[in-house]
Amino acid sequence: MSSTDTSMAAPESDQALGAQPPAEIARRFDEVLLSVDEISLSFGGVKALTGISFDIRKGEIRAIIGPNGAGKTSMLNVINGFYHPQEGTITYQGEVRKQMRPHRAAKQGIARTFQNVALFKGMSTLDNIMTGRLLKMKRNLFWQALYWGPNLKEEIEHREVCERIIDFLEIQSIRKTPVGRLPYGLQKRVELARALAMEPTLLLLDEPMAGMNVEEKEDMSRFVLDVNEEFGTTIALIEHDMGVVMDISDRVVVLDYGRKLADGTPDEVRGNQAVIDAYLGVSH
Amino acid sequence: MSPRALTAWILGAPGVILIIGFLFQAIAAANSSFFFTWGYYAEVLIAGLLQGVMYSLVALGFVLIFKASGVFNFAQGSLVLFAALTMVGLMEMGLHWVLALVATTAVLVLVALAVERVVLRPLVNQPQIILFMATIGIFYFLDGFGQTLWGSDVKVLDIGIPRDPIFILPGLVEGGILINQFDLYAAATGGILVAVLAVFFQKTRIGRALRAVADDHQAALSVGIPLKVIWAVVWSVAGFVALIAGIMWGGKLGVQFTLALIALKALPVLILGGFTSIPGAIVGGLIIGAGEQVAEVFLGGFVGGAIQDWFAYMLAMLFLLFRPQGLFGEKIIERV
Amino acid sequence: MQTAAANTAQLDTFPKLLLHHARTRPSHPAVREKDLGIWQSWSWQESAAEVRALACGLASLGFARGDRIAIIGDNRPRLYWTMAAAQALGGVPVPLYQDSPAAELAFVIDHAEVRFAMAEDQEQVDKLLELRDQCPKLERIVFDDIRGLRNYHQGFLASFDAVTEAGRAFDRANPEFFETEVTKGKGTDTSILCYTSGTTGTPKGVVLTFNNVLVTARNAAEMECLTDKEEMLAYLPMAWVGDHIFSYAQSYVCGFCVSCPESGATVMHDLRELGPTYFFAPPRIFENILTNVMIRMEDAGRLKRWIFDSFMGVAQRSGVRLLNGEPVSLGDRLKYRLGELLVYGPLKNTLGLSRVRLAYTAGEAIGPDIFDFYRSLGVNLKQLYGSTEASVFIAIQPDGEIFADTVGKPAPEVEIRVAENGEVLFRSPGVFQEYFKSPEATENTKTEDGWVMTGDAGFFDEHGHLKIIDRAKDVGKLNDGSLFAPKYIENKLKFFPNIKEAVAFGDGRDFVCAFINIDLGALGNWAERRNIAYGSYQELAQNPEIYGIIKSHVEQVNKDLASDPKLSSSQIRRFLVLHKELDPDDGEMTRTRKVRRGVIAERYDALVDAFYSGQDHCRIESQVTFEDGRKGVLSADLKIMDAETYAPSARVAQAAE
Amino acid sequence: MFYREAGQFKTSYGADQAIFPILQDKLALAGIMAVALFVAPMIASTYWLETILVPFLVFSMAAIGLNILTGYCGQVSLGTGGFMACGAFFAYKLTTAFPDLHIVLVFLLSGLGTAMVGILFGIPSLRIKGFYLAVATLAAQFFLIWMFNKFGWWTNYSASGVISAPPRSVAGDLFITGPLASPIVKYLFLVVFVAVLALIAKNLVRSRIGRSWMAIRDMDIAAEIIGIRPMIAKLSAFAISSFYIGIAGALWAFVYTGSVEALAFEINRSFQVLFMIIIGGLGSILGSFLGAAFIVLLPILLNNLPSLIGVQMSVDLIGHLEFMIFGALIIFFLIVEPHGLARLWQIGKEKLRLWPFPY
Repeated sequence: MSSTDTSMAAPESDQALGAQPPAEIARRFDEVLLSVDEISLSFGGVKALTGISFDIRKGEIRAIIGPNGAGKTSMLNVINGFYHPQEGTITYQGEVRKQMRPHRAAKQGIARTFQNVALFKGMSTLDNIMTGRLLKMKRNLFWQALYWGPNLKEEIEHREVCERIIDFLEIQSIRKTPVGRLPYGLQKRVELARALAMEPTLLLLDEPMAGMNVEEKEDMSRFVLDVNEEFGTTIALIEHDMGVVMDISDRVVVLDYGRKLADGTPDEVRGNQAVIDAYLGVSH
Repeated sequence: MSPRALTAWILGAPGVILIIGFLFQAIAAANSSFFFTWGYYAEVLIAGLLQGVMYSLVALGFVLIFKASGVFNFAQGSLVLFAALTMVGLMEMGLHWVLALVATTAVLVLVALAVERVVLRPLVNQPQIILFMATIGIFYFLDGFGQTLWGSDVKVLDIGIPRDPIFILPGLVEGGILINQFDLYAAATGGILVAVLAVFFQKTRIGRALRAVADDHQAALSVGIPLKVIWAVVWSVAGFVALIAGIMWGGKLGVQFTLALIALKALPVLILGGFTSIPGAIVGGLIIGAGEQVAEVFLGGFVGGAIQDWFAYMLAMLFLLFRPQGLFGEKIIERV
Repeated sequence: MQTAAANTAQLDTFPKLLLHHARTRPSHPAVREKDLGIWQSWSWQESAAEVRALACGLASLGFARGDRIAIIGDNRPRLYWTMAAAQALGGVPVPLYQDSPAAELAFVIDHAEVRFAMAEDQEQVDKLLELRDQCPKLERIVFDDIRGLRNYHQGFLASFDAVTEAGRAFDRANPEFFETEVTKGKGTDTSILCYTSGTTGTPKGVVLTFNNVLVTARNAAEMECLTDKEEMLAYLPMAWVGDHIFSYAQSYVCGFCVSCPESGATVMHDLRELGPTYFFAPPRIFENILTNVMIRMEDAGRLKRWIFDSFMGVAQRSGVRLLNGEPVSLGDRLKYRLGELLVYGPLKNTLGLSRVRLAYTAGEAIGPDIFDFYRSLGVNLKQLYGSTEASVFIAIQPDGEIFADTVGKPAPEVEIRVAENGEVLFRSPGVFQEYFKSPEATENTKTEDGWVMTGDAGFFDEHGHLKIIDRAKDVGKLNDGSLFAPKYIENKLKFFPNIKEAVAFGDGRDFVCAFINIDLGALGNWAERRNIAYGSYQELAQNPEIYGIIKSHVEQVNKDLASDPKLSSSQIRRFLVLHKELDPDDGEMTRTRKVRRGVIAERYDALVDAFYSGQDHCRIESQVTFEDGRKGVLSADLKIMDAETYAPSARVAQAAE
Repeated sequence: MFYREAGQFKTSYGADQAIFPILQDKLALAGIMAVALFVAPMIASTYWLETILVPFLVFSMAAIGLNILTGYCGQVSLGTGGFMACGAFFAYKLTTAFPDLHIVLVFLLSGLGTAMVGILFGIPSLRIKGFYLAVATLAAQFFLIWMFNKFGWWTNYSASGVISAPPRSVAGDLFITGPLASPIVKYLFLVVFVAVLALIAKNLVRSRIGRSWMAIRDMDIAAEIIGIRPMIAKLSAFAISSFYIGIAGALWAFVYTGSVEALAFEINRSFQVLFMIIIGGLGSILGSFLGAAFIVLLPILLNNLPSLIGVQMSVDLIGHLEFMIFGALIIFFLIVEPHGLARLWQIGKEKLRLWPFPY
């Protein structure tokens, strides 16, 4: 992490150029962005989630961890409206909701990536990222058919946004490559780019570092932190690599067999006996 | 099928038939031009069901191939035509029908081997739509090939099945119910065929491998039978089923190029019954056959007739809107 | 020809030229940068506005006449503007090598008494923060790219945008300020402080005035008839004087557009897109491109290979002659035309060289094969000889007089003479003022009457062309008294695509020996095609088959040397292939990739001893620096091989002239 | 080999997003258009115009339509023939009911009408996928043909069930339908009309709506999660696809054949168009043209081949052989390049751009 050097000689503050409020030493988050209350979900009698409650606060990086089959992905699916829980409520930005289609969630600023990359294989990197802008594009069919004029202007506006994201995630060289041809690590990055293009309030990342080597994981961790820092995006992520989770997340919720085991800062979770027990036998 | 579902079918099917009957009776009461008697209704229904068995025969070929290889085999129809043409051709050359049957089966095995070698193997791992298109290619090829070999005149295929209509249950309904004997034989043959297939799938090693392959290609490989063998076998079996269907349909309509198009009739049966279910093909066939016949006879008049052309499709489509996985398909839980 | 028009006496500084272009060709593109997927362009007018805002911003931060501003980063329009903005205020830009570690930067920043620094991004800012303790005079750091710097809250840090913002406000408050400051500038003012990396010792700051840079740049531009239509790709380090002349000075003199690539990694791709008309590259880049072409062609189909090979043959026969305007038979002309359609045209196009009107190479000797390859394709590649102390141009090959082994005739207004000891001296309007704060060094290099010692040994050949053989101080003697010019030998070795670097030893010895670095690109590909597995450079380097190949190259060089009476005793008797690549990070090369012979001789003295004590292998341990800055130890057992030498003869074929 | 791209750099996103960003491609297209507009009418015989060029253009239009649905949005349809019939009969009813309506407007309106029908039959796509959907679209095919065949109203109670296009002109006496229409005028009208509509299709597929179709095609779940509404995307694809197919049907009946009965649009027509997009290339406007050209030319070639090589055959036999060869060629093509002619073209172009390098 880029910690600023505090041993620096005190600057003369004659000019306020580039001066910003002093950095907070510890990150604190108060405003709740999303909370789930007593969520239960089952498929034909098989319980996937049982009475789960926790919250995600604005601006934080929230990790959801747990052994395989703990219900982590189901939890994300519930949050972005893909699964409909039988019981419980979800409060997002102060609004209580019960049922929602995923595209509604997208409209409200929830974006996500998938455990197994879910890119549009027949399209280029740029087009994939542009799909993330679809919700923000407004020109009607007539202008689209004409293409030139207002529609082109709109295309270019959004292209610029996408280009900044491409620049941000350092994928310039694959801009026009069909995503099907990219190696796995890059596909994950393109998927993150597509989610970022939606300018989400809440970003859900489902195992963003699965199947990556150490170097790629470092890159991805840096990007996740940068996204959180540069855009102030709230991030909820599922990850198996405990090292990464402990390093980058502000708070961690632990699930096991569809139930919540623990919830707290990485340090608190690390010391929790229930968590240690759950992970015993799970080799890492 | 679970016992509960079975009960539902046993009670439900006659229930639906009765309800429709009462509905018609009510219409007939209100509208003098609408003709309805229960005997007539039963006659139409039975004719439809027997017709349905014939549909099932063709649908069966589709299901076999789809189950084992995921290929939507559009060529099944032309396989039926080709089989019938070959059979007739051989019989015209003087062969007894049993010998002709055996020889035609051999020819169809050759076709199956050729299809596997020339078409399927080079296209392995291609998307389904491509394989589907390839079977349309086979459709055209076989269509042309069969007619090039045997000519395109309408031919009579007669292996001695009696065709006289008979009347049954004269005591129950006035005048009895008219049934085409040929259809009865055809239905019986269909029944036997299904039984044979069931034994084949349950008892033989290759049959079990075929079932395994339907679930999972990897699993099939672990059974120890190469995929290409499985494909050749399943296409051969489908060819044999096509031959039986060809004999039946050919016997009924005469052998001519329109025979290839009866495959189109089997399609709604498929979507109704599910692409992968053999019982689905049978039940679907019966529903489509009966529904189509009843609709044509009793309702067709309202809209100018000949609604057989599309009724089956509409029925299947409407059905799908409520049950997208078909009658016997599993409900799919989508995962991400 | 617009260039001459700009040459009025009033336009004696870059800021004045900038304002002149903004007036005379306001919408003509001045600078471009591949960024966010397209070539973002700024016209001269827009450029001038940016420079104006930046200058005012810097002034509002307290940047004053005579101050120096360090510039560090990749080639970016904003960094070029910083040069002009500083000059507009009467300040002096000090461009620095972007890949230098903080320690190296600290020396220069401290020595040049830099008050301001313009850094490209977080990486450079971090370095500057690290060295700030050692450079008390460094007051302000401005950065271009804010990425990752949002949480840097030190008051002395400011973003480029914030500075120009403040500058615009300042400009509104003091509308006369900028013009007044620009008018104050004179041709005799210092224009730039260029630190030479120096093959030995600490870097020296070369002071150049506007007159030095402008007159030299202008003379060369006039000689080559450059116009404002040229396209130039600025991809070489900004701290190098060549980039300053080609991408900055000549652009301002002629008014042509300079384009900056997206990143170091995309230069070749950007080159292809841009298709420059005016191009400079050091020999190693031309060499890399050629190696690349050959490697890619290896994988082509039979027919394509045949077409390529046969037309390259045609090009070899007649391409250079056509370019030189020599007579060529009609048949060959037609064949060459066909070749242009089928091979040369597409080839130049995929390389991005199809629009090149003028290309220079300099800095080191270029292999005659490589040189002729480009010329035979129809690329007007020329050699030039220059130095920081001369504001680059000393000698240029004039059109129609191109030879692979000379560096041409004196550039306009340049006088050259060769001293008795063989050292080349020159005098020109571009001669530098002094070494900053090093009067002693200045005295040692520049005579009272303005002659500058280049430190290179050379002579004029029969055509009146200058031929450089080596650094004067490196030219030594073998024990039998004959001449030993290590670089000359090394260059001959390096002309083989399989050899990346070579270091020759022999001064004060009985015979010549050499270290070789193989080219991993070329030989790695060779190994792959022969299914030779290798895990690392070290492993491939010690492969016996590789040794065989290198041996044949060494012997080829020996044959060549045998033909030259002066150098025939310099034939290489023994050689070895080094287990690691020579690396600037280990101090074995300069940042401009020249070998530091002294350092190498010291580090690998065991190997040198082994040469002369007749051993046939030697164990060596050496320290290496990895890319992330960690250090490690590499050890290896190196094989030493003897090479065939030849009797002196004049018979061996020389390249046809 | 012919590409000289060095120096063709883009300084704006507009230029970067052009349909043909490379100058040489632009020139080639201009050349093709010039030949189509000026050279072809001068040198092509009536036979060429009437049996090759005109049907080629009409089929191209239908193929573009189906490609939008199947190639871009991933919804397999076997109902193309039915939708073409819609266009034809709608156009017939419109011209006969409103004789003053301009013929181009008639075509566009019948396209719109077909789009409505398309939406109706697209509704099942919201619930069912893949082959189930393909079979369900057959319902449209059979139902529509039956309807046009069965009800005399559609043919204005013509005894034979055949509709004949009344004479209409684009402007002045430039008749494109009816007995007065000259092949050249028909051809030129079609070139312009199809080119404009193809351009619109290209614009659509590279805009927002096109990207939402492709997203649905490639991964519908992910598409929904980034905010695409499957219903809108799928139904709009059905609508626009049917719009093009409907116009193609109207052109078929009015400009190409002049008179037509419902049976001309039976299931084989659906397959024919499907072949075009598969062989031409799914998800490619260019592929639609290439596929149409291939399928139009192939039978003509097969028909003429025996006489060309001097073999006498009965018409029947030629017909059967044609079927066989056609089928075999389809399979051959699928094996050689499952992504169609458009992909072959793309690969060839890539090779030319890299020439003399292999990669």
